[in-house]
Amino acid sequence: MSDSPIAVEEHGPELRHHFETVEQQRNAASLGMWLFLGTEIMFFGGMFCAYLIYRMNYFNEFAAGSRSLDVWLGTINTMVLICSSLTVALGVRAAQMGKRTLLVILLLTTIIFGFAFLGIKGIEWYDKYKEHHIPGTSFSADDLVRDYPQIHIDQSHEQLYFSLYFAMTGLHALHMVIGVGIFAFLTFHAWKGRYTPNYYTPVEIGGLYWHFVDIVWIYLFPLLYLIDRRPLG
Amino acid sequence: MFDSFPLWPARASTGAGNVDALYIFLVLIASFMSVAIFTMIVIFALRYRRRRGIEAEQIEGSTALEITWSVLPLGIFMIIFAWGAVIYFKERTPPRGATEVYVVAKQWMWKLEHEEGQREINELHVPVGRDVKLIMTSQDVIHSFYIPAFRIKQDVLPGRYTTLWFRATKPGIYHLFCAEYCGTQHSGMIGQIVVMEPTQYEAWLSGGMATGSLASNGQNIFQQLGCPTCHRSDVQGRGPNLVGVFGKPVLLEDGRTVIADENYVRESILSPSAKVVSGFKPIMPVFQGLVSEEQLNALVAYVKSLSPPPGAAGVKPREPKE
Amino acid sequence: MATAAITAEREHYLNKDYGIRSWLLTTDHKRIALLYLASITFFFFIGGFFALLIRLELLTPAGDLVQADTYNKLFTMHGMVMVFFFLIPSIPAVLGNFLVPMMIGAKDLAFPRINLLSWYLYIIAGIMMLHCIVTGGADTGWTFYTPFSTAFSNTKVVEAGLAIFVAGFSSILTGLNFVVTIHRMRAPGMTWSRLPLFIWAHYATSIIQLLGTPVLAITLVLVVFERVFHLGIFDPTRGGDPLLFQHLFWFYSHPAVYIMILPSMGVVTEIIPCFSRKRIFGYHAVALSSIAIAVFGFLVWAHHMFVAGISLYSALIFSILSYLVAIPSAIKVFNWTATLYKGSITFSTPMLYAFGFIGLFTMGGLTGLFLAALGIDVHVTDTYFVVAHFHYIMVGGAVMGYLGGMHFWWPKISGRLYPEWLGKFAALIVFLGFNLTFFPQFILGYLGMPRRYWQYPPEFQVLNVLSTAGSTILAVGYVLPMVYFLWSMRYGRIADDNPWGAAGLEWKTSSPPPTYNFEETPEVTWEAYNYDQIPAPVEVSVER
Amino acid sequence: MSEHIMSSKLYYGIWITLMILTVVTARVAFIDLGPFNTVVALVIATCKALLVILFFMHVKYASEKLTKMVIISSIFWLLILLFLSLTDYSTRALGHG
Repeated sequence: MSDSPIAVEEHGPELRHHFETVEQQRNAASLGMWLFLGTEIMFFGGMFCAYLIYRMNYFNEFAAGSRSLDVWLGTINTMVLICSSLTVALGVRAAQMGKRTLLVILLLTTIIFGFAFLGIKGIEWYDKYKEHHIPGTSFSADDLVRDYPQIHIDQSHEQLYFSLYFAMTGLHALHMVIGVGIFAFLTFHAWKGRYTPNYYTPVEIGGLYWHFVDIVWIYLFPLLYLIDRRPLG
Repeated sequence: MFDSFPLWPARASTGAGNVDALYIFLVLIASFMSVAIFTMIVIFALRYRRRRGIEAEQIEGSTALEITWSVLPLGIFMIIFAWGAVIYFKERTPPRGATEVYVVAKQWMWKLEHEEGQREINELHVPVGRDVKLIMTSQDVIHSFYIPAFRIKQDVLPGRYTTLWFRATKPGIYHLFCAEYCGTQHSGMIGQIVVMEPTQYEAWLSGGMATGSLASNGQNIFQQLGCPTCHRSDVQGRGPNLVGVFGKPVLLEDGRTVIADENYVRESILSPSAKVVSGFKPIMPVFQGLVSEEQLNALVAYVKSLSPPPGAAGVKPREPKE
Repeated sequence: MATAAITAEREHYLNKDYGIRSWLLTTDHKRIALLYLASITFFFFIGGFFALLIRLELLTPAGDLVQADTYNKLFTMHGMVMVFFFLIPSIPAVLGNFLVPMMIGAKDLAFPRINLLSWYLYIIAGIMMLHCIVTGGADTGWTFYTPFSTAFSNTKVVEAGLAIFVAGFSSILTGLNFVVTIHRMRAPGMTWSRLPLFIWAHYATSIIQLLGTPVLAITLVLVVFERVFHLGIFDPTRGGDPLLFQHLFWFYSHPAVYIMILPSMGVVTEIIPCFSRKRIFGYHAVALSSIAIAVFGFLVWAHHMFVAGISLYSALIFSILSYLVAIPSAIKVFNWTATLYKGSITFSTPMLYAFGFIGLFTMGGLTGLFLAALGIDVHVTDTYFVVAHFHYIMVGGAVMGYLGGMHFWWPKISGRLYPEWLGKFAALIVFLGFNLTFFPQFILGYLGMPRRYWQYPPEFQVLNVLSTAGSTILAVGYVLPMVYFLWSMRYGRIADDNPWGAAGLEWKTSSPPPTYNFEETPEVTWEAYNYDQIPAPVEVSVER
Repeated sequence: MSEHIMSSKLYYGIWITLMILTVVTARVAFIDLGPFNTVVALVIATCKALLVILFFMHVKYASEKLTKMVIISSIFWLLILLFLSLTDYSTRALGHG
């Protein structure tokens, strides 16, 4: 790669040969990540569309399904993600200021928060499994019919709620897993000292991804857990 | 004239002519446009082909032209849109008092049942000059009921009713196709529409082995399932009195209002808690999986028979035109 | 042929490195373009083979050549392979990859490694698709309509869905790379209004790829979830709406048609000014119409569903919006035609393809008006009329443009010229074969022959025979260019840097270009299509 | 452009606001506001998302217009999907088959 015909200026090893300046390279990377997040909005958007339509049609079943989720675990998980977003934002700041140890610590904390989120999510899924709320042949919403006699529930429609619940939280969790992977990569390179105040683009765009996954959850939480928590008349 | 090489199928319903008229209009427009563009290209290509010593003349463009050739086509398009929309609106608005035929599609056959109780498979007998409304549903995947000679087509969906209507104008036998890909024998899911003179049709109707009208079958099923315990026809029981309900707006418990159409009746049988009528408790059991599509059709026909459309009693009065 | 050996070997992207490794690990956009060229050509012939089998089966009314199941798999695999493994990547991933950086004066795409990654994703998807085909294939139609695809088909739907999911990511990454490159990597002086319209077309295409493809991806994921994990989002027995699938599917798959046709329009917009020796008529109108197509293209999807059971009111809205998207397409056709006026026109092979494109695209577009008209759509949707219509757009339009572009830039890509007379001959064959294949299908459709029919009533036979006859001619037309392109790589005449006397930065570098495209970063001081400043090549005029 | 370093105090402030909003949204859901429960939940979620986008993702201080364009157009496209789908679903009950 050293035989680039155009060596316009002196630059560090992090500048890839086809860019003219570090500035151009960083802007390109950041724009690329934002565009990718745009596609992610549409990816989740397909499910939000399904959610919106079924929620309109089957509000009772959605309300009952929502009540069966553990709202406190959901709240705690939202807080866990918000904390992780904070550590990411502080991490980017540490990278900007060249504080290597702090950066590594913050990245590691983020990963721990990520695992905490996934762990709590796992507990919730396991509860659903025990309650036979996983759509399919063994699905049963008898408990919901029993617990919420005031709500008229059609058990087959109830499956739609849980199908969407598992699809949305499942794909969100998959994004979390990928995020944890990305952050493990970042931690490793941060540990190696690759990131300097002049070059921390990977931390920055990895952070953008993490914040986006957080935002998706910020919407999933009220849409799935808080559909109708009003006291039953 | 085009017997050996036809350009369109037989024109055998009141709607077919309208569709063909728009089609011919569009063919003319499309031909005019393509011929105009092709001629221009050919003329320019020949007139301005490269010659020694003659340079091309640089032209920047013209906003006036751009606006002209955006707005003019848009005007024409709006005419086409409006024309097509009118046809579509007619096609999707069944006239009151149409004879009803229930259609159940399954891989890979059409099951049809007349109001009078006649059942047919892959074949539909209809009289000339009478409005026929098809109320269709599918037992499995999506199918599509397509009669080229009538220029009509409607997808048939599992889990709900879709409707289609026509008035045949010419006796004959016409193709019935499944137009939505539905699996292995999709191309075998074909049949015929037999359009008959009204007298022949009456003869055919009385010659069948019908076991009572669809509505009376429905009434039997209604009794067997124990529906009258709650849905009483004299007073309001624990369930709503169904007399005169069909086709009217219904106030629901959650404040919404829906029209009691075929789909509403269907949903109310299969999933009663979905749209509970205001003032009633959701105590009706779910019949999803307990009644077949045919029984469901009979029940819907029965509920409809409790609300006869005004002026539609007895034989349909209109005479065929041709 | 001896000249080739004598020429001193100038270093360029083709001879810089040798060996499989230097290709499979390359990050040079030009080499990746060639990797794509080889792979999409492979899939084109697979899809074409299926098409020929379909046409052969339809030679007779009875289902006699293959079984019904096999036939269903044939048209399914034909559709999936052609749409997702040929048409979508065709011009963007080959010509776009090769030309986008060069046309804007950049050394490479913004993310060369992601570019290579998207080729690998494509190849992984391709292998999954091939595996799916070899182990039995899917029979859902390329449209995957539920509940047939989720609950009734017992073929390899999951494999096909996942293959397309992965291919979708490849497409997204290509689009992402283009948008970033066009925003960030333009050479000094290359302003937005100096960009070649090919770039504008690719920019618009990339927007669709970025914002449409993820919706298809999630839709297919939900179908896979429904088959594998028994989630029931589209399952009518649980209250799910099969039409929801169609809404989500067409939200991508209608704009996907513009992913195929927009780059083709971009190619034609380069060819016509070059061989008319003129600036394009109405630069800004053509540029904006590309963007307008990309935006309006997302507002019309449910015109695929007029008989599917959507509400009457929704159908009216989508019908009127569908006419909106026809306007920018019409603007383009008018501007191309106007560009010819007072030009200095030569009939070289790319120009013949461009003429063919305008003709076939015009017919495809005009028949689109039929389908957007609600009353007619009810009769002709799901018949051969639709089949003919979208083949006029996707094969008559997109593939003609692709071939035109391949001929136009082949000297740049390979540094060689193909035999001009063979090129013209092939263009003619393709045009005639295409019309013979697909024009009869318009009539068939209006007569009422439904699509995806393995056997059909005998009265439709004559037109089907014509169509099948045309398809064999068309096949010859497609094999020919591949043969003489391959031949020319070794034996073709050496091409000048700018054999057509074309405007555009890609013609200002050598043929084939060096690894980083330009010896030094160009500075643009001229408008696009400045044909008044570029002398016409002597050679072309001498030839005829 | 993205070199603007924000103070860590600001980050902590945003973080505390987000935590409070989370508790608020969870609590408010248990109070009967009629049809406004959903509205309140979505407004709070949108506020939280905006805080994250503007501050944690540096859109407010450090980003150029293009980033905002990307965000706005993605959301616009999502609205196209939702809105045009709803033209079908919200009018089906009006009849005409």
